[in-house]
Amino acid sequence: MTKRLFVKGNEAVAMGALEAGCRYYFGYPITPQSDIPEYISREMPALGGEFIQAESEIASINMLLGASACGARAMTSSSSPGISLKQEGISYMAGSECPGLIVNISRSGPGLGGIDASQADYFQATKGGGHGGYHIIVLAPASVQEMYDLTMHAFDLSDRYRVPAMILADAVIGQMKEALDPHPYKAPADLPPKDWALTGSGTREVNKVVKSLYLGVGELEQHNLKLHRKYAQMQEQEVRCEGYELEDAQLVVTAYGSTARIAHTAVRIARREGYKVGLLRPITLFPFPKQAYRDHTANGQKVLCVELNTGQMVDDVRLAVPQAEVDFYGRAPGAGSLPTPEEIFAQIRLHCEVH
Amino acid sequence: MTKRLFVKGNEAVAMGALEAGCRYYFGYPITPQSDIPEYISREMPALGGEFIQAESEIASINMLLGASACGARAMTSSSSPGISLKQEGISYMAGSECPGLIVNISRSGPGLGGIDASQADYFQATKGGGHGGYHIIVLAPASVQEMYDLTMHAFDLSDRYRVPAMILADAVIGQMKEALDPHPYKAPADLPPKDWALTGSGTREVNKVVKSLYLGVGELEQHNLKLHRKYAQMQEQEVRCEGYELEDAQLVVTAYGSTARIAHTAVRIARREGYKVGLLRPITLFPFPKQAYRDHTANGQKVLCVELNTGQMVDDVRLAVPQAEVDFYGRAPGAGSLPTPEEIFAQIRLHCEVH
Amino acid sequence: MNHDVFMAGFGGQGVLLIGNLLAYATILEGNNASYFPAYGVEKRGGAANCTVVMSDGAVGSPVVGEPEAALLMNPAAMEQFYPRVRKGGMALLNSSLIEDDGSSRSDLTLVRIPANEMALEIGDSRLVNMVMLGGYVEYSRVVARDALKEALKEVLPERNHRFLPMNHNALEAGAAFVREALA
Amino acid sequence: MNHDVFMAGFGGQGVLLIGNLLAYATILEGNNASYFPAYGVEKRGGAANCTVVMSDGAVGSPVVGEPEAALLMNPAAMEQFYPRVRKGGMALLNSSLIEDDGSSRSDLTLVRIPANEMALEIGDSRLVNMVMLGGYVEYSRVVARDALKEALKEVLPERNHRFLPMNHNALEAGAAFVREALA
Amino acid sequence: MANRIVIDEELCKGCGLCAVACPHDLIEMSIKLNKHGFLPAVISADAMLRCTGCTFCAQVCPDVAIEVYREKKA
Amino acid sequence: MANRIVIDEELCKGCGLCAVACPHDLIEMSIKLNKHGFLPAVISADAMLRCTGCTFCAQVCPDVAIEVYREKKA
Amino acid sequence: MKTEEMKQVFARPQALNPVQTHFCPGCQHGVIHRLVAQAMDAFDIQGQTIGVASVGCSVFLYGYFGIDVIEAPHGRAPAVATGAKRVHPRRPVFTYQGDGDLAAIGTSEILHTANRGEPITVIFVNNTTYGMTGGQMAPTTLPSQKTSTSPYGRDESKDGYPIKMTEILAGLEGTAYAARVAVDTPQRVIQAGKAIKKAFQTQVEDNRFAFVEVLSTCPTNWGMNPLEANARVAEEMIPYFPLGVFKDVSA
Amino acid sequence: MKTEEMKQVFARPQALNPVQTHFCPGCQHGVIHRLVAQAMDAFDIQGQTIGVASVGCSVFLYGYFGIDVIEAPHGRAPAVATGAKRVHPRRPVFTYQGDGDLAAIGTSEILHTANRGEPITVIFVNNTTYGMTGGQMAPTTLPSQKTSTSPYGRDESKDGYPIKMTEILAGLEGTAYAARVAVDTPQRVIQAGKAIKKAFQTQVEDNRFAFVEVLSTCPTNWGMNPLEANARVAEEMIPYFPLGVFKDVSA
Ligand SMILES: Cc1ncc(C[n+]2csc(CCOP(=O)(O)OP(=O)(O)O)c2C)c(N)n1
Ligand SMILES: Cc1ncc(C[n+]2csc(CCOP(=O)(O)OP(=O)(O)O)c2C)c(N)n1
Ligand code: SF4
Ligand code: SF4
Ligand code: SF4
Ligand code: SF4
Ligand code: SF4
Ligand code: SF4
Ligand SMILES: [Mg+2]
Ligand SMILES: [Mg+2]
Repeated sequence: MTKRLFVKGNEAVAMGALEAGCRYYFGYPITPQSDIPEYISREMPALGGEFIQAESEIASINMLLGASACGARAMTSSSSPGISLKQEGISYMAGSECPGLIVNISRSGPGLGGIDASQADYFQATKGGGHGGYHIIVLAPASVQEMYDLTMHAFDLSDRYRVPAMILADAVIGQMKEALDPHPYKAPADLPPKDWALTGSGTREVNKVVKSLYLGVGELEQHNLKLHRKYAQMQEQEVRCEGYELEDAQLVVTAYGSTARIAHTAVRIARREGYKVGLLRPITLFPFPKQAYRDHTANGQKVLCVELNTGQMVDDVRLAVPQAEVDFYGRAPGAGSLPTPEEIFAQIRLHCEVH
Repeated sequence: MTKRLFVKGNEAVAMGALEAGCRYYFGYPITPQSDIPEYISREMPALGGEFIQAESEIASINMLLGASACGARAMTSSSSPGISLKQEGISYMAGSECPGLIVNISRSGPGLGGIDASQADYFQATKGGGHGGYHIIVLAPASVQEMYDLTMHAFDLSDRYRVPAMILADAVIGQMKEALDPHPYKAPADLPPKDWALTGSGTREVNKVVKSLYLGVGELEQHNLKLHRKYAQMQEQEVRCEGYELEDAQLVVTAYGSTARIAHTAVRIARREGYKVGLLRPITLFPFPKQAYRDHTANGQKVLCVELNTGQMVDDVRLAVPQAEVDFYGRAPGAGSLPTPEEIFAQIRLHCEVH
Repeated sequence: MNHDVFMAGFGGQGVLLIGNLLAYATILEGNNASYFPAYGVEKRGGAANCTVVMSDGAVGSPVVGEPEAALLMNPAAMEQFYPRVRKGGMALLNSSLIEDDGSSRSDLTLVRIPANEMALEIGDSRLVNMVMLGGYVEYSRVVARDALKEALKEVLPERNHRFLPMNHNALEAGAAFVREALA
Repeated sequence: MNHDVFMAGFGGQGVLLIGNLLAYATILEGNNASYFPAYGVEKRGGAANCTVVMSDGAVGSPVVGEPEAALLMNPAAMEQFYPRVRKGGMALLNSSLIEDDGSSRSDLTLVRIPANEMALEIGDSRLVNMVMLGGYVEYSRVVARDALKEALKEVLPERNHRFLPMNHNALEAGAAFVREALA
Repeated sequence: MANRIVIDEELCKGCGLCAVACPHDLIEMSIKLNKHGFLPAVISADAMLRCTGCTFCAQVCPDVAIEVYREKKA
Repeated sequence: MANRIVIDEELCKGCGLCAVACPHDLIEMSIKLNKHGFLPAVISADAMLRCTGCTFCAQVCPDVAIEVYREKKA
Repeated sequence: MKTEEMKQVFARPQALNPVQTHFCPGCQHGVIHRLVAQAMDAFDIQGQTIGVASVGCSVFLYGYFGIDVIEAPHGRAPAVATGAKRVHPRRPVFTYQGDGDLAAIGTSEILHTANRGEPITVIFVNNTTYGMTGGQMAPTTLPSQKTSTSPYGRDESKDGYPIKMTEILAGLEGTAYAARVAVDTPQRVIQAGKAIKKAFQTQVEDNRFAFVEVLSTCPTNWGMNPLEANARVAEEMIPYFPLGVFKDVSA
Repeated sequence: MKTEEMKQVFARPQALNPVQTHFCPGCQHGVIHRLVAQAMDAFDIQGQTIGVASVGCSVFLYGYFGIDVIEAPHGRAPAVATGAKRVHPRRPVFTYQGDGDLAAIGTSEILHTANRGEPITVIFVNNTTYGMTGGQMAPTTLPSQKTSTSPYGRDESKDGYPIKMTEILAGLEGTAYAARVAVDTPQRVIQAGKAIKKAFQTQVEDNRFAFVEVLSTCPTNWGMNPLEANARVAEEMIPYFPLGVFKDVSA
């Protein structure tokens, strides 16, 4: 067994990325994610890769596009305002089917807001904050270990589908330290070769083009339908979530990332007090684990969705299970608005008693 | 009666804005909206206002922020990729409660995509494409006249709530020409004074600050809750939609903007053929006319949502009426994918027969 | 009153201008009309087409899948759009450039008009579009030719008003041709 | 085993370091722990606090509303966080700086430890944090002091290993003080 | 001198830049539309005799529609 | 000469820049923490007598903690 | 005499596909494309080169050059090229950008890419307007020039001054070669060809950043015929945008 | 002698609120704030001035100056200021920006604002690092300087060269005044005060664009005490970033 390390969530992302063979990092400083570029700037030279501190978030995402188009595993990371600036670039990457990893260690907004944790970028991440109706893969780690594991997984998914992937975490998961088992990366045997990637046309007959412009009648529609078929396929094959104490639960608490961690303790408290409550934690936010909600509300269970925002994922829950009673408990993000386990437990009690 | 003019949708936006007293325009060229800056660059000098062709979309939105913070009616316009670039700025405007008009004459994507009409920016517009979980007012004109009228209305709403407003149209509504009754602007008598606007502190004791940074414990949460109270108030007071042949309709077709125009003809055809079908057209996309859907599906009516995308507004419809049967017909945007009335009529027939 | 017409041709043939004129004239007569152009990324040359929808009520869709009438000004337009004309509708073909005799369809009113030759005869090859428009209006009666002439006056810059008579002649010639063809 | 502790003080008092140490030591012993710091925009000075949650199972929330134990190192921390300690829990107050005698609550175990004086006595005023940590571990028994020492060796850069004995002394002194206080 | 230019009339867009560039004024614009609707550049057999093969016409042609040949030196 | 500087000990963050800037080395750092936890700059009464009122200390003070006074010219 | 028996002294370059472009008649994007292709031929690098297309009338690069191409978002070609170059440090990478693209929205990217000394070649086509979107005012639009968004002529006091990118970039330490050329006369075309070749050489042989600004026409949006447009280059553009090599560290 | 009876020769400026700043000990943002306040006092414009804060350690402008303030997104202060100035053409408007803000993410905005000759004043604080976010490499970071993202020292060959904004902006026609100053000695502070005053004068009296770069310290992120940090300005920064007035059209 390799030694368990004790590292920050942000560092785990960086370690996972390097372990997964990412050799190109492009980023711009912003709290609370700067540990990622800092870690990578230290480690990358020895690995022979490239670390560029770009002049802006926009330059970063476009460097990523360029590196990705050339077939490299590459990444960028930022936090909410910086991610907003990348929306055009993300849309281009989605449109030109460039894989690549975008990390959002989300902070509170809108605007400059604050540097505390927030889950208010859920819509932006999952619905396509950029123009054009694309989607990207969105993974929501809830532990330092998952920061590492899901970063690797994100590269695999992204390469497999040629769809950009995002790690969506926040200041809690990014700044906390926990044990990490840094197991080695194994590439899935069935990853398709990147035969579309640019290398200089060499002696090939046909030059390779990475682009998102489609002007001929019907071309762009077909292209969009192709993208949407990939999304549907991911919905079939790539959904991940985790359950805790769900077997006999009458109330299903649901939350992702940092709030899932907090809710986990709240459920533990509630179980101790005899409440029949469990936790359903989506790990993939896009594709969204709709079926799991259907399964766990099939017998009239109620759902309580907890978010560190004013209500975003709850829409996807409601769309997944329109027949179920779905309630919401949220805190608008900002300094001091992280809910405590006790607070969520109080909500659980309320929902178990009232309903 | 003033003379009916025959103008482009884009020009009507420009005319409406100038008529509503907008004297500051900041923008960057992009098809299919460049008629707006072109019109304004011709007319503004005589009105003593300022037209700036900025170096980028990002500069434009930030000039808008600056002008708005100083109390001016001001605007920017662009199309999808350019609107993506403005997301950080829009989030800042939302966070610092700066009113102002953003026009999106949307085109097909993702990425560079094409210049044909698209409704695939619905999520971006209504859910907050930028970070931080804010909302902006989103109005969806469906005629040249509405391009004029709703532009004026957008300024009023934006000033009233100190929430940025967007006109969300597309290449169809922007490029088509129709009759326009250019009635004069009347400011609502009860518009609140802009006493928050910066003027140079003068002899005031306290300086005025327009900002979105809130670091104290609880401050940002309170600020966010305040913003959400405004959204709730708009939901109460500012919802607009239009019905057509809804009285005895058993199938409610719903669509906004360009597709609503097309659906209108489809419904006319269907009525001619004896189908009991009507059209519900949201005019405000945020706030969304939830109640209208509830009212018109109260007796088991079915809904068919038509969009020039792969399904966005339909989510809001489903969230509004979870008990109703809501179907979707969409075309992925691109050259040649604008649906025809005949095509939508075929869908209507299908839904009336099958269900 | 509900009418719609589709027009297509080369970039330089003035298709967009007559679409504009028709819609504007309709409005001048107190009815409603929409004009919707197809526009491309290319600035010069290429294809041009537009749709005009006219109604005494509200204009619904500014685009139509199967137009009631079509003005087709060159072979490319013919090939692409002729099949889409509504059953029972009407097609006006510029026979100066379109060799296809339209016989593939018998379910519509077909008029083949040698618009280029007629235009040249009137005095300017650029009047092809006016000839075609005159013909369409004669067929559809959707607007009075006087409304078209008024619209033309408003649309043309003052300095070009000396060309008005020639344009009127083209409208009339087109109308006369169609009148005769349908007689 | 499920424990959680909250620590707060001045920026310079080494609160974050002992939080790290405690969590790391827990992990070295094969259990799980999370360390969650509060971090501000200011680089120097200001307040610092962190939460450590320890468990032999999965660590749930890295934040706690009502910590089981609190290490409060200055008056500001006392004022803000003393009321939040869980009923039946424990508070370790640095009595060198905190005048408040903690008598406002009788529902928890309270130890007042003159950590600054003790640290100076051991030889370095900066050892306050180690004194406090030693005390907490003695109370909670959540990790062995040896694990702490091992963790410390890993955390301190090689060149500072000469300070290890002093740190050990501080841990032991804190532990002894609490042992006595609770005896 | 036996030099020669070859104008690809279907590539030519009739801009006339070559005609202006030719130091000997050898190129004219056709009065017959090509299949793209342009009036292409042409050179008469007569004019060709005076061509120096200087390549100026080809240098300025935006559509790379002109090739230039010179007599091989013996 | 009777010139005078006034150091606001609560604004001072003890950076020491003033001490370095004073051409006559008149300013020292206190050994007593102020309420923000800094060791502020101080000037002894003795040193004050040698102050030229040149304002150098104040010029470089990042915290604008120093005021300088000169004797009014008669 | 048959051409086969003659010596071809001017031929379509290898790297330029034998297809008709979508450019308007007389648009000098065509000449500049040819010169770029010729430079690739000169170093026999067509098979290795990666082109980065920008958004503007030259967006269809991939249709005209027989090379691999990435289409960059508007203004971001230098950043995209940076990503590509870092992955393929031994492949020649170039961007081809208009003045709207490079000197307006892409200001930051070009400046920092040059400043990093990124070993790429940048071809900058300055036609004093936004060609593709219909002739709006560009950062390079000349004083008093009328465009669709400066209908009364560019007013320097409010719209700013035509920006001289070559001069700015020549001032950066990362830039190894910076030149401004025109293609309005055969002689200048030949000069321009040399500069473009040199800009590729700077990358291929010296592994450094090179920049060539080419003054170009947009007859369509200038409202001129190709000959008038071409004449304007010498009459109005060159006086404001002086030609020359502004930096050449190898010189 | 009581101070009341004396002549005060150095006082806190009127426009500077009597509060403690959040700046680290020895951070020269404090000195620069004071000089800006003094310039406002000099023209008696505190009551009219609109300040535009940037994102960086100086974001809390509104807490320190007794003036109206807009907080701009990172790098966009010049664009925000442009919007404000067009609305209030007779109000003095200034931005206060760090080197990360102005010379990295905000490159395009500052360049085009200067180029437009926007009549605002820009105070640019160059401390060769991103102070607020914890000392990452900035575009102005010196060769070989170690930062949290250049742990082995800035490598010009990959990271680029420290960028000289004053020189670049001085080259633009829109710029009326451009100077670089330092505040590491009393004499230079006085010089810097004059430059900042002149930069306000350029706006207030000549209605033109003015720019002052101030070399400043970041002891915290440089890992130095305030005195070492201050010494580094003369030892390392000034040799690379020469002081002086690079442009003054009124001169
Ligand atoms: C983000 C974004 N903004 C604007 C546009 C619209 N647009 C397309 S091309 C272009 C500019 C073209 O001008 P230039 O770069 O000078 O190239 P030219 O066509 O003149 O060769 C613009 C603004 C876009 N596609 N994306
Ligand atoms: C879009 C965006 N990107 C990044 C950040 C994070 N950020 C905050 S301040 C700052 C830079 C500060 O450096 P500088 O401008 O040099 O100012 P200093 O703190 O050194 O005075 C950065 C990158 C942000 N707030 N917004
Ligand atoms: S090669 Fe020279 S001489 Fe011959 S046609 Fe061309 S320009 Fe004229
Ligand atoms: S320059 Fe080329 S395109 Fe223009 S006329 Fe001559 S051959 Fe034709
Ligand atoms: S005013 Fe001059 S002499 Fe007096 S203390 Fe300050 S620096 Fe020294
Ligand atoms: S310069 Fe100012 S802050 Fe620094 S020690 Fe002197 S008085 Fe204190
Ligand atoms: S619009 Fe202008 S730049 Fe574009 S192809 Fe035509 S002439 Fe060339
Ligand atoms: S971090 Fe640096 S720039 Fe920021 S306040 Fe501290 S010393 Fe000043
Ligand atoms: Mg251009
Ligand atoms: Mg800085």
